[in-house]
Amino acid sequence: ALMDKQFEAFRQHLEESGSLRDRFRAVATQIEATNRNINSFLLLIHQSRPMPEVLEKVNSEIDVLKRLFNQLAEIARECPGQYYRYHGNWKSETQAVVSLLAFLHWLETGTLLGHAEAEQKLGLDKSEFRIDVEDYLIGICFMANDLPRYVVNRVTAGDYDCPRKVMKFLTDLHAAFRMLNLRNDFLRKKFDGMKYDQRKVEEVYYDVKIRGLAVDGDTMVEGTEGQQ
Amino acid sequence: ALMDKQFEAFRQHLEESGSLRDRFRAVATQIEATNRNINSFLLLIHQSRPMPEVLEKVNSEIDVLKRLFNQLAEIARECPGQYYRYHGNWKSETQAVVSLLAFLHWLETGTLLGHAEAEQKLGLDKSEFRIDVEDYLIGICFMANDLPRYVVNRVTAGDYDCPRKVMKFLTDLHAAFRMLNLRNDFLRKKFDGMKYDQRKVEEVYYDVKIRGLAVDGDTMVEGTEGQQ
Amino acid sequence: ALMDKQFEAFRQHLEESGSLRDRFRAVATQIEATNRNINSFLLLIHQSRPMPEVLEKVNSEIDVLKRLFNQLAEIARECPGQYYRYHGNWKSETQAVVSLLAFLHWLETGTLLGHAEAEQKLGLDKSEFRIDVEDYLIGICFMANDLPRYVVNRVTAGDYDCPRKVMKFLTDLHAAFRMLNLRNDFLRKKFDGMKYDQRKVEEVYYDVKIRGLAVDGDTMVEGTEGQQ
Amino acid sequence: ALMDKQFEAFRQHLEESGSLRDRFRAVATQIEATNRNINSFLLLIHQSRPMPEVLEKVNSEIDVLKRLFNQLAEIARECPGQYYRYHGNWKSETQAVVSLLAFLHWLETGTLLGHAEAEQKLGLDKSEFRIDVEDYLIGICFMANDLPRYVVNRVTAGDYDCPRKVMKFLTDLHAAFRMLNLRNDFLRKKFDGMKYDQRKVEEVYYDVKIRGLAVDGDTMVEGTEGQQ
Amino acid sequence: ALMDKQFEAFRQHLEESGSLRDRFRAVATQIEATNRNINSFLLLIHQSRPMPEVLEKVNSEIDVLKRLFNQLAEIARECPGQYYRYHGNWKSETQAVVSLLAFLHWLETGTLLGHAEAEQKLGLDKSEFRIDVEDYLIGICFMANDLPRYVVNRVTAGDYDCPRKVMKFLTDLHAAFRMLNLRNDFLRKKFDGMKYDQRKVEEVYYDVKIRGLAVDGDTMVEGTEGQQ
Amino acid sequence: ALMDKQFEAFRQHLEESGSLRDRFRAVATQIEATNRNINSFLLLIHQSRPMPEVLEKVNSEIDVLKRLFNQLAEIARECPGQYYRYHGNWKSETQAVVSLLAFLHWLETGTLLGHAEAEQKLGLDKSEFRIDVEDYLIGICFMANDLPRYVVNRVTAGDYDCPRKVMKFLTDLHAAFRMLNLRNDFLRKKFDGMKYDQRKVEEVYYDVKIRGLAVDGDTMVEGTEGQQ
Amino acid sequence: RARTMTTDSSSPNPIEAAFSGYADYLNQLNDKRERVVKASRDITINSKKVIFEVHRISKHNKEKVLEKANKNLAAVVDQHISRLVKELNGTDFWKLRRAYSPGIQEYVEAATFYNFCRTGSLLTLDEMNAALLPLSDPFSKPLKINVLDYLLGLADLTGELMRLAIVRLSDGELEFAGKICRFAQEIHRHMTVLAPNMDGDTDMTFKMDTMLQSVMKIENACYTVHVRGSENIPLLGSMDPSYPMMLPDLE
Amino acid sequence: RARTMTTDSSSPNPIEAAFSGYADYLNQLNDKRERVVKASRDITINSKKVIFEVHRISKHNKEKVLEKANKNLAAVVDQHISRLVKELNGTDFWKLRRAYSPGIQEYVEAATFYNFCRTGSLLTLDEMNAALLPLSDPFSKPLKINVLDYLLGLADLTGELMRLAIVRLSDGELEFAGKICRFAQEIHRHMTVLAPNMDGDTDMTFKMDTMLQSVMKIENACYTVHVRGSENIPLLGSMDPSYPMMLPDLE
Ligand SMILES: [Mn+2]
Ligand SMILES: [Mn+2]
Repeated sequence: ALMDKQFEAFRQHLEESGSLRDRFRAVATQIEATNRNINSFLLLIHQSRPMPEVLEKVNSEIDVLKRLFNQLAEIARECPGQYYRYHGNWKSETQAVVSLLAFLHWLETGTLLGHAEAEQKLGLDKSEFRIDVEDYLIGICFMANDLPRYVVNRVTAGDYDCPRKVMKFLTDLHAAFRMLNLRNDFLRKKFDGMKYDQRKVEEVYYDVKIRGLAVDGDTMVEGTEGQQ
Repeated sequence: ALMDKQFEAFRQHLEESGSLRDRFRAVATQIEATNRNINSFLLLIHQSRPMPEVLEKVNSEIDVLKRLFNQLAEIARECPGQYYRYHGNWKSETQAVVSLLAFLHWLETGTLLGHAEAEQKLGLDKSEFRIDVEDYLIGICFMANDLPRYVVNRVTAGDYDCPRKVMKFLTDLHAAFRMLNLRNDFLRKKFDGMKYDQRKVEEVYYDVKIRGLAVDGDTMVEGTEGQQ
Repeated sequence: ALMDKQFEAFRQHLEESGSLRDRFRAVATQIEATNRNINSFLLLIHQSRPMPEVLEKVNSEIDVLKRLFNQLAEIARECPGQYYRYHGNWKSETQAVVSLLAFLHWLETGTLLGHAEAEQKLGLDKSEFRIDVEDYLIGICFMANDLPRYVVNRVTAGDYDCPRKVMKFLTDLHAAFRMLNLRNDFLRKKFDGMKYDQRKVEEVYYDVKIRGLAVDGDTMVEGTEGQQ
Repeated sequence: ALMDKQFEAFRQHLEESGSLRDRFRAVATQIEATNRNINSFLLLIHQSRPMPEVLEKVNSEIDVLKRLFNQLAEIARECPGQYYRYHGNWKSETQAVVSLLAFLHWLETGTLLGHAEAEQKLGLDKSEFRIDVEDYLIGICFMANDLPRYVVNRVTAGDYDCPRKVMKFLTDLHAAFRMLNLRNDFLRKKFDGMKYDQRKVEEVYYDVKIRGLAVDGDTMVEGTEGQQ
Repeated sequence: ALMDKQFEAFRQHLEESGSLRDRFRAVATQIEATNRNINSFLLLIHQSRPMPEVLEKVNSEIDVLKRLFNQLAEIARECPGQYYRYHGNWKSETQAVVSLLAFLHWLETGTLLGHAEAEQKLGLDKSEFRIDVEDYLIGICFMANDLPRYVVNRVTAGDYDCPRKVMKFLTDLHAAFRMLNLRNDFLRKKFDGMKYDQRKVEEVYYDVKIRGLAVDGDTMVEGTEGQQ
Repeated sequence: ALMDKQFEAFRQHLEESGSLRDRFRAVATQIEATNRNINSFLLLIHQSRPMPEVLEKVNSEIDVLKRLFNQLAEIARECPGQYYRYHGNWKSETQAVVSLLAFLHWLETGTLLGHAEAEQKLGLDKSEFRIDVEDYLIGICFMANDLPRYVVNRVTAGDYDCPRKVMKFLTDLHAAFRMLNLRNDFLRKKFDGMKYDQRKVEEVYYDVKIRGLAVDGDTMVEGTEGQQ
Repeated sequence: RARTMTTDSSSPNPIEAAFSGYADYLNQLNDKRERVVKASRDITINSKKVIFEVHRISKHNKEKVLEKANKNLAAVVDQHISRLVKELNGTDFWKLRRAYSPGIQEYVEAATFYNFCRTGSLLTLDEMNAALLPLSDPFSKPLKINVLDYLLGLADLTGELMRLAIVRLSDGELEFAGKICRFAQEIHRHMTVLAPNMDGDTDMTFKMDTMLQSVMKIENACYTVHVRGSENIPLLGSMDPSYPMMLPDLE
Repeated sequence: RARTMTTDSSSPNPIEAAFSGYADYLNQLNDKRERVVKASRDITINSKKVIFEVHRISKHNKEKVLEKANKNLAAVVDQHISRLVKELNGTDFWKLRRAYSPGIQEYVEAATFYNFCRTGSLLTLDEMNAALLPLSDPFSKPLKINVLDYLLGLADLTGELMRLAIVRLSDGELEFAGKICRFAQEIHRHMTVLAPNMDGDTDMTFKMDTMLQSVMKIENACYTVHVRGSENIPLLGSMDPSYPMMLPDLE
């Protein structure tokens, strides 16, 4: 009987936490679907479709994300102090969100999307529910992984200044990451991989430059450059 | 510069959380070592060494555990609301602790160690730092896994009443667990495995009974009781 | 644009099928929970609790199953001709249902539950929604897996005629299965495993017989019958 | 053109070897089906059906095996010296054949089927196509695995002399295997398992003996026979 | 005793096959070392060292290969008809040998080394021990992988006719391979990779041609040459 | 009791060695952090920052390395003759150190850093604690892996003589490595990979040369030089 | 071939009657499955041959190659897909899907590959199914390729497009390669959205990865040729500076 | 065999001098390692033979079997371990440990197995090392089996104990089997504490699992025999009811 009473309490406990988990997962699944939509619009960038057209499509989806993160925050309010208990349920989706937002932001401004800016874009700036710092950083690494492909396609489309700009951005980003004392974990692994992205972009820049295509005007021999 | 400032903040953040993780891990490592000691004493039970001798050895180690869990609790106080952020660092060690305490408790009392009792034995009853319910339940399952071996060795040592008692305990425990609505996770898997432990113990009971060794005295030949 | 239009159609198509799948899964999850309940009642059989009491409890759960299978059938009516598209969603749950019903039926009648009988018990006899033959057969194999444990516990409880009856049943069942030309698949694997169940039951029968406990009365000493 | 001619030859070569493989597999599949038939007849032995009836049924199937191995040999003649190139296609089926033949042979003669005898039974004694020695040995191990069940059922049926005979046979077989310096992993594993078959048979022998059921009539107290 | 005799024979059989394997491996290891030597001489080709000097060094190593393959053949003669039983022991080394011989042959003659020629160079033309066709084909693919590097270094050293010759060779080779209906996974994979070797060589050819460096002197506008 | 005593001694022994291991690891972790710092300075080289500025930053870090290796040596003195027992704890970090030092040395002198020179730079020349020869060699291979990226970035920055120098260095290095009889281990794998670095550098040299950018001034059109 | 085997002739095994029914059912099902699998294999082999043929396309032989491929594609339908139609006979489309799906996927791959080379656009599922309509007799449900198999076939198509693009680039057909690139990008882009909804097909995650690799290989190849073709050749003053792209003349 | 190969005879490769030194070093090291590996293999094979021999033990031949095993064990030391001692020559114990460790572990397994059968107790590491002392010349550091290899050998010992227990039980030696059981339990129990500290040896987790399996197999075997032997045999009134255990007479 004592055993039964105790297990009755366990049953309730497990049902509550199970139901929270289900609700978090349900929202996370929607976030993932929205991510897929945004991604399919951003892929148009690789096809050199006009930026405004792409951005317009994306922005309405970002409103969806905002709403969904607001839902996450609401559910989290029901279990104060247990953010990290359920964190695994939205972690990887959030990393993907950061990656997409940061790529968009870079396209628009040429700068790195800050952690606070990311939260703001998701309407979380006044919420207790924040984006975990490691999720933010991992998202940034994911974004860096996409840049080599972007550079290759831009050059094919005749934009010979793109490699230089991306190279500069990646160099700064890499330098910033080096300030962190990363432990031997997933983030470190992603960061270590960033050097391959750099290398690929450097090689594209090299290709463009040695062929006198680089925009900055100095050709390599005597420089009658710029021809594209 | 903005980037630098932001990354400087990240650096601090990551260093703090990294250092907390290290401290939790250090304690958890000691818990694991203590578990190993306790386990090595409990293994004497299988060799039919006198219980008091075993218990004495074990009890001083339980004091060590108490101290270590107190340390965990203290560190956790430094990061309020983040219990589940670091939970992964002591989870499996705690499950093992529960398993050992519950086995001991069963040896001493023949009853199931309750969740609150487990916390009390670890001096956590007044602490904010508790044992997660799922960890407790998983620990109980681990304990059940050890019972078939115990029964086998007890019978070899001539204790023919042990199978009946253990079978009764496992049947009750299994019934209690069935009250829980388990999700498709690790706990469910451990629980599903419990039926193999039951089966093995039932077979030992069968062996003892069919050979007229069972303590309740009824041999099988005359035994027309038992019939339902 | 044509491509866009076509893929938009696909998106709708896949969303509909995704939603059907979710609904099937939801019912299947409930079937699984009901199976767990029934199973927990049937476990009482192993503990030699009076059959009528057990059957009463089970029967109300079977009404639940009936209702759930009716729901499956209704959803299936929405996608005529696509039973096998979604079959994977309720397959293993249905096999478990068959296993439980067949065990019950055997307890009550000592005979094998037929395919049509199983469908009837679930109220599917007039439905278009049937139980797949392979699911039925696999369910029967699962049922056979549980018989050794049943026999062990019955003998422990003093029912010495049980091994003979179960052995006879398994022998007949095995012979019947051999009529099937099985492909190299899961059913074949389950069937191949049935021989271990036979072996275990044969060993229990042997134990009972060699100790002169078998109900048919012939002890082994005098027993020169059996000689072929 | 020379290059083309050579590559045309290669094309033919590769197509021929692919087709040989397919043909070997087709025969092997039929061997497996025949094995299943034979096995289902042999199961009657466990049910104590009269031996002559069983053997008659089996023998016609062995004629089928003969014909099938003859087909393997014929295909192999088309690719002289390449037995081991295609060996993997009939390996495990041949091991099962050896196991069945050896069991039959033991039933008929009480002795171990030799390697050459096995080949002879399959009509391979004059063929170039032989049974690989390791396949033969593995087949013998498989056969030993079936003996405990046979013994249990024979004793249940009242044949109290069977355990002694089987025990003797297994002891000799085990001793013979010990002469081999096994390096092959699978064969070694199968051989190690033979010890458990021996033990089970010994246990049955003990049961029979202790109850004075052994056919030679000597009770255990005086029993000094048994010495092999 | 008969059993003993037979098992004594098996023991010998297993020991012999184990020892054959060891001996094959020992020779294969030496083949690999010789391959490394030859390869290190061939690297001088990339450094534009005079061909005769290189060939002289290589030829003495080929004598070593001859001797080693002769050893393989001799060991194989001890186990007639079992080539494919032990084939795995020298397979990859032989592929590397083919690759080296074919490169040398191309340097000397500009043509593809045939299968029979390869066997002849290794002194196997009168042996029963042959080179497996698939090993030959894979070796040829390996050889193709080395050609782009060769072309780059030759052009750097001022040999502007090399790209055209290599391109022609690779085009013919690729066409020849296309005649095969490849099913073997590894061979197919190697063949698919050959396309990239072709492309790299084409790029160098383009570079040379567009700069008017091609040896035949014809500018591109009129250029109908390229045919060799 | 004797057994207990011995195992108690083992426990102490293993605890001591565990503590040594922890101390070695702690220093190795710091070495790794220092390596990361040095590496981040060396990356400036890729960005064509003035060498003296870079070297200055690096040198102070090398002092840190010196101190850390001195600590390793001190700990090693506590367990004489057991260098290789704990070697795994600093192995890969030391290889990275060698790689960095060798790159620096090559930048400053254009020559290969010798084994003894490396030890000297770390202040180990009078210590008993040396750098394992294989670690030195593996470090050199790592260094070679970084050269292609360096060459690409140098050429982008307008240094057209760099490819020739690096190519020469890599050719010499590769030739020197071929003098070693490498076993089938990690070092061999790294060495085998060096050819891809060579290939990439050769391709850059080719790019520079065919465009007449090579510093030696000879364009390819007139260029009948190149033949060496 | 059901065997009759009673445990004891005096007491017939009561389970047997039921099982002889199951045996018939399983035998017929297995035989049909076997035939469907064989038809599927033939569809696969012959569709692969069509793909091989289309790969032989070049500027000069386009019409001839496509005509032949078209004829062989029609033969796949007439000789092999028709067998499927007969076997499935308007039912069991889903029950036996796993038995014929590989063949249908390969057929989708071949047909869309052929069609892209002919028209530059995507052959739609409706068009494909319309072409299969005549195979079925008017009284039974016609065989329709389902969306899943169509999409799985399309996923493989990008691999063939990649091979085609690389060969066409070697042949100087830059514009065609660019078209292939955009076509593959679009398919990949659309599939990105659909992938996770495909009836829980676990292959799809893997196929998406392969698709992305293929698309990037096409992009990289186009990039290389573009960059190379855009180069200033300062040393070769004699060359016509307006000369736009050299590759076409390489052949 | 270091090859000399200059890139160009006129400009000698400056790196070469240094590398010829490394080549010598590596050649010598590799040769030595090769010899140590061979010695280790011989130690393994011959120790395994000793183990096989000890398994032949029974009540009747104990002295004879053990005597022979002892001689062969001594031969392993004299003929093969002595080669190790010569090669390692007081140094490189740890550098080349991986080359000889398998052999030493197997030797530990054999020696402790033999010793248990002879004395019923555990041969200690100190005793083993004392026995090896005479092999070394007095001027160099003597070869000592290290704690890790000793423990790894002990871990394998339980497998042999399991095989021995099962065969001895078949032979009716219940008391001996009980002794084996307790001995194996104790070793396993002690190892439980030490396992995670063994220089991060990842094998050990796996070996611990195998050990537990072995111990439980012994326990189960003892259990089966015990239960069987304790049975009341009501049907056989003629049997002496005080008859304690039947098995010994089975033989
Ligand atoms: Mn394809
Ligand atoms: Mn062993």
